[in-house]
Amino acid sequence: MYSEVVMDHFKKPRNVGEMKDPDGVGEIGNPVCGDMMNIYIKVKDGIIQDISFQTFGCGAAIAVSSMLTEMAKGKTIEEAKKITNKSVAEALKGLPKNKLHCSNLGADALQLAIRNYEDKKAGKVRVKLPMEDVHTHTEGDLCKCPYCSGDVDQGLEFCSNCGREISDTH
Amino acid sequence: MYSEVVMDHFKKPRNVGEMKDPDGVGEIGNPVCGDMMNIYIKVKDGIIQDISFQTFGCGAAIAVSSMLTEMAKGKTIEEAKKITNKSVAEALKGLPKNKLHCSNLGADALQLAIRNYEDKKAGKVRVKLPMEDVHTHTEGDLCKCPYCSGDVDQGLEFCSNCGREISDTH
Amino acid sequence: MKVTNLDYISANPLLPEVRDAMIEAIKKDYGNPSSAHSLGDEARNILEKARERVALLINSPSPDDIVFTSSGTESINHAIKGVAFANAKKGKHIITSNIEHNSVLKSLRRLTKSGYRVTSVEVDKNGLVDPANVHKAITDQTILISIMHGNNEIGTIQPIKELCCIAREKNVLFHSDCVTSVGIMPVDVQELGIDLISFSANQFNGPSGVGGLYIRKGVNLWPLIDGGGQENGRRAGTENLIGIIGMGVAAEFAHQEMQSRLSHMKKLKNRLITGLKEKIDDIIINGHPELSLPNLVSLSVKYIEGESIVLMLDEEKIIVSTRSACASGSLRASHVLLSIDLDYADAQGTLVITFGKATTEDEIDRFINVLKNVVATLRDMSPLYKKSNT
Amino acid sequence: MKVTNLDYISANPLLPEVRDAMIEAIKKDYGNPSSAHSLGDEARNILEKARERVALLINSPSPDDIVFTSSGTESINHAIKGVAFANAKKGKHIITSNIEHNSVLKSLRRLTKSGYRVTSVEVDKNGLVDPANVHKAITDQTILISIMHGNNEIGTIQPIKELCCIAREKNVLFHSDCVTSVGIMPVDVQELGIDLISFSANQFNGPSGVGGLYIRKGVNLWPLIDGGGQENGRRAGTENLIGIIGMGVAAEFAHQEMQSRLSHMKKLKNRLITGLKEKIDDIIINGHPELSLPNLVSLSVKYIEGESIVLMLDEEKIIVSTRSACASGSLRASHVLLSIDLDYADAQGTLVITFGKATTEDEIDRFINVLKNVVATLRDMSPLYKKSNT
Ligand SMILES: Cc1ncc(COP(=O)(O)O)c(C=O)c1O
Ligand SMILES: Cc1ncc(COP(=O)(O)O)c(C=O)c1O
Ligand code: FES
Ligand code: FES
Repeated sequence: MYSEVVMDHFKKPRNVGEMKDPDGVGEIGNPVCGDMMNIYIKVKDGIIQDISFQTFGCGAAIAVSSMLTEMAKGKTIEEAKKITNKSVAEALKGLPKNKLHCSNLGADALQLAIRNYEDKKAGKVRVKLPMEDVHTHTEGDLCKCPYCSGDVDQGLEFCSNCGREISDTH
Repeated sequence: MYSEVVMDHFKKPRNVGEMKDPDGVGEIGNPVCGDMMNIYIKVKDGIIQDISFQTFGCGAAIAVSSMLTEMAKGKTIEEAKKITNKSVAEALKGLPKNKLHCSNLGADALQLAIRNYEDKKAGKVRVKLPMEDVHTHTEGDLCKCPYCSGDVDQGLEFCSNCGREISDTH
Repeated sequence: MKVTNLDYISANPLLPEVRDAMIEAIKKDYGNPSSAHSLGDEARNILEKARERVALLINSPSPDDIVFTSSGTESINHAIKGVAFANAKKGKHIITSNIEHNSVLKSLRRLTKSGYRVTSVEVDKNGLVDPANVHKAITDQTILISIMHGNNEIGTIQPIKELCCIAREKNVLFHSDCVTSVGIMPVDVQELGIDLISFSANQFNGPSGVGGLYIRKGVNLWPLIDGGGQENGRRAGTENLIGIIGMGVAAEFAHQEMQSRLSHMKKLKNRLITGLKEKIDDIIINGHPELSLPNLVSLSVKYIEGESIVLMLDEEKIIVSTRSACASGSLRASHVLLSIDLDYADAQGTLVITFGKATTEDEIDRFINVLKNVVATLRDMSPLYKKSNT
Repeated sequence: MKVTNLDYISANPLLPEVRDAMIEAIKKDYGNPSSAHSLGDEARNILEKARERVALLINSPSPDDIVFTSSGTESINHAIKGVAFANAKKGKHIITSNIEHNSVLKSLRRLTKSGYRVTSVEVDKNGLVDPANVHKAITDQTILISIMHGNNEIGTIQPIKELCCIAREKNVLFHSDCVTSVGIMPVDVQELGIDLISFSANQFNGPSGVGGLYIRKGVNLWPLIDGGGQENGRRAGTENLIGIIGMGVAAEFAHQEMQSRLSHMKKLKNRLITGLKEKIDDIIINGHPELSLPNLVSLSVKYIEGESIVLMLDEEKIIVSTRSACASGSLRASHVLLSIDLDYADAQGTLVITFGKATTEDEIDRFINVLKNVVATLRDMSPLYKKSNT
C-alpha cells in the first residue's frame, strides 16, 4: 500500500515528541478522519533550528509528520513556508489516492506553527486555519470529490478517484 | 436427467412407425413445447392387437410413446382407457419436473385414438381433445403453474416447481 | 472413447494455464484485497494484475474501467438496470433487439414493471438489426440502447460500431452484450466508441461464474450490488479472487492467441458447414453467411426435435446443445429462431454447435457422421417426416 | 517467522479439505449445470450436492430454499431489494438497526431514493437492539425488518428469535445478515422461524466470493439478477461451480466440527481478553460480555490510531484489522463504534481481532506481547497520550 520511503519514516519516525518552550506550535485536526497532529518549532535568526511532532493518525500521517520535520529543519521561515502538501507527498514517493488528504495534515500544521511563531512575535493570539469539508454539487454537472477533487459519478456514494465515501447530501 | 427406464425406451423405442389401415388414430400437439405425437391402434374383439406411434418430440416424449404402446398392447379398450399420464410416468420411474407435461402427450394421444376408433365405429367424425394453456392468477393468492400445477411465487417469471417460464400475463 | 465437446458455449474447457493459475491461487490462499495489511496488499496486487490483463483484451483506456462481476448475466443486469435507474430523470425509454439473450430481455422486462418503456427492433432473416430502425426508434426519452454483439444461437454479428455512432450522435448510452464475442474475436471498446460492454470469462476458456463489465469513464450508472467499497465503489462484495485470477490468465492468452485461434476456428466452421450440407438432407444453416461468430454453427434439422438429437448424440459421447445452456430448461421454441422467421417445427429441431481452440477436424468429421445416423433414426420416428414424403 | 493471522473475518484460510475439493473440481472441469446432456448432469449433481450440505448447516427444510450467490453482500442486496420491490404494493417501510454492515445500510439507502422509508433502531452500550423498540417501529406500511445476527465489529449477537416472533406476529418479513454467524455458531432457520438469511462461505473457511441466501418457502421477492433459469429462476447467471463446491465442503465440516470449534474459540477468546487486560493499560473491550461471537474481540486502545497499530503489527508478521476489510477504504470512524457511544478518538483506535480453528494459544500470547510494545511506541508519539497524562 505505502511506498518504501513512507514505511521507512513510519517505522523510524524522525523528530518525535513534544518540545519544551517552543517558539511556535501548530495543532491541527483532520476533518476527514479525525486524526490530529502537533508541530513544534524553535526558531533562531529566522531559521528553524529544531522541529518535532506528535501525531495521532494513520501510517501516512506519521510518515508525513516525520518527513515534514526533516524537510523543514534548518530551513529559513521563508523557505519553510514553501513546503506544500504536494512536496511532502512527492518526497515520500507518493501516497495512495485515498491517503493524499493525510499530507494536508502535515503541511497545514507546519504553516500553523509558523503563523503561531509570527503571531507571537507580533503579539497576536493564535489562530486556527479554517478547514473546508464541503462537498459542492452542481445539478447536472459532475460533482467534485471534497478530498481529492476528482470527478464523482452521480449515483455513486464513493469518489471513483480516491475511493472516499461521500456524505449523504451528495 | 432421465431415469434408466426412460433412457432405455428412448434408445430402443418399441412400436415405432406409421400403421397401414389403423382402426383408430390419435394425433395431438403439445401446446407447451409444440411437440407432436400420433398413436395408431388396431383393435380386434375389443382388444388392442397392435399399436404404434410417431413422435416429434423430446426424449421424454419418445420414451412416453414407447412405454405407452407397450402398456396398451393386448389390453381391452376399457383397460386401455384407464392408462393415465401418471401411470405412464410411474412406469418410466419418474420424469423430471419440467418434463411431467410430456407424459400428457402420450396418454392424451392414446385416448384420442380410442375415441377415434369408437367414433368411427359409431360413424362420427373425428374430434380433437381441447387442451388448456391458461394460467389463472388470483390476486393475493399464489398462482398455479399451468404446466405442473405447483404454486408460483409472484414476482418470479418461472414456476419454482418445474422451472417453466410463465407468460407475461402472470 | 473421448468425449467430443461441441458445446463450448455452455462450458468452455479451462485452458491448462488457467487451471494451473487457479490451483496455484488456491494453494497460496490469498487474503482480502481490501485489507490494509500485507496480506491485503498481496491480494490487491494480484487482483489489479488480472484487471490489467482484461483491460488489454478489450483495449480499455484504463484498467479502472473494468468491473469484475459474477457472470455475464450480472454484468448485463448491472449495465441495464444501473443506467436505467441512474438516468430515470432524463427518460425511461430503452431500445433493444428481438434476439437478445434472456439476461437482457428479462432485465428489461423487470424494468417495465417500474414504468420503463422498451422498443424492440426486428431483425432480418439473417438475424441482422437494421441501424436505420434503431435510429427511428430513438425519442427524446431514450436513455439506453442495448444490442448484443454476436448472437449466441445463430452467431450473427451486429454492426455495433455503426449503432454506437448513432447512439452517440443522439446522446444515448449504448450497451452491448458481448459475452459471445469478447475473447473470441477482436473487441476494441475505443474503436467501437461504446459506453458499456458485458462479457464472461468462460467464453474464452476461463472459469464459469466470473464476468466483467466495461464502463466508459463518465458513464452514469448505479451499482447493482451496494455495500463495501470494492471495485472502486461500483460493485460491492468480497471478490472471487480465484476466479478473477483465472479470468486474467484466460484473457491474456485469448489476447495473444487471437489470430491463430480465429483461423483455426474458421477452418473448422467451413469444414463443418460443407460436411453437413454434403451428408444430410433437409437442413438449414441459420444466421448470416459472413457476419457470424467464427466458433458457432446453428443447424436446423427438419422433421425432428432437438432434445432427442442431443440425447442420441450424447449416447455416442458427442456433446451439443439445442440452445444456450441457461435456456435449456425452457421448452418453448427459441425467440431468436422465431425472430428470423424459422418455422416452429424447424426451430424445435435446431442445434447450436460451438467449438474452440482444442477442437480437431477429426472431431468435426466424427460429429457429421454420427449425426447423419441419428437424424435417420429420428426421422423414421417422426410424424412430420412421413407426412412430408407423401 | 510464520504469519500470525488474527484477521479471519477479512479472509478465512481455506480448510485443507476445501482446497483439495476445489483443486479436484478445477482438474475435472465440470460442464454447465443447466445443460441437458451428460456433462450437464454431472455438473448439476455436484451443484445439488453442495446445496444439500449448505441446507444441512442451517437446517433448511429443503435444499431448494438455498440460493447460491457471489457473496454475502449480494445475498443481502438480493434479500432487501428483492423483498422491497416485490412487496411495494403492501408498503414501503423497512426497519433496521444502527449497527448493520455497509451492504445492508447502502442497500437501504439506495431504496430511499425510490421512495422507501427506513427506520433505524438504536442499540445500547453493549450493542444490543431492544426488541421493544423494533415492535414500536412497526407500522402497517412495514414490509421488512433486517437486523443482523452477530456484529462484525463488536461481536454482539442480537436476539433474532425474539425479533422474528414479533415480525411474524405483525406479518412482516424478517431478514438477518448472518454472515458472521453461519458456520461459526449454530444457526437454525426453522428454530428461529426466520424468512431470509444471508451468509458467506469465507466466514467458515470456504472460498471468498461465494455466498448463500436462504429463502423460506412462500416468501415473495424479486431476483436481483434476471436472466436464465438457474437457481430455480431465483438468480440467473452461470454458476461459479468451483466456488460452490468449496462452500459445500466447508459447510459440511463447519456442521460436523461445530461443537469442537466453538469450545476451542471460546478458550482462545478468554485467554485473549484476560491477557490484554493484564498487560495493556487504558483499553476497552467492546460489545456484549456474553452475547458475543466466539471468534471475535473488539479492542479499543486509547490515545492511538488503529491503522498505525495494524501497520506496526504487520511489520512483526501479525495480521489484524481495524474493521471489516470491505470498510477499510473508509477513513471515518466506524458507525458501529459511534453507535455504542465510543468516543471518536477511541473509535479510531479500535482493532477487530478474529481467529479460527487453526489459531493456537501461542499465537494469542505472541500477539499480546507484541501489541504491548507497539502501543507503547505509538503512545509516545501521540499528542493525546501526553495530554491525558498532564
Ligand atoms: C456482517 C457482515 N455482513 C456482510 C458482509 C459481506 O459479506 P461478503 O464479504 O461475502 O460480501 C460481511 C463481510 O465481512 C460481514 O461481516
Ligand atoms: C449472448 C449471451 N449473453 C449472456 C450470457 C450469460 O452469461 P453468463 O452465463 O456468464 O451468465 C450468455 C451465456 O452463454 C450468452 O451467450
Ligand atoms: S487517515 Fe487520517 S491522517 Fe491519514
Ligand atoms: S418437451 Fe415437448 S413433449 Fe417433452
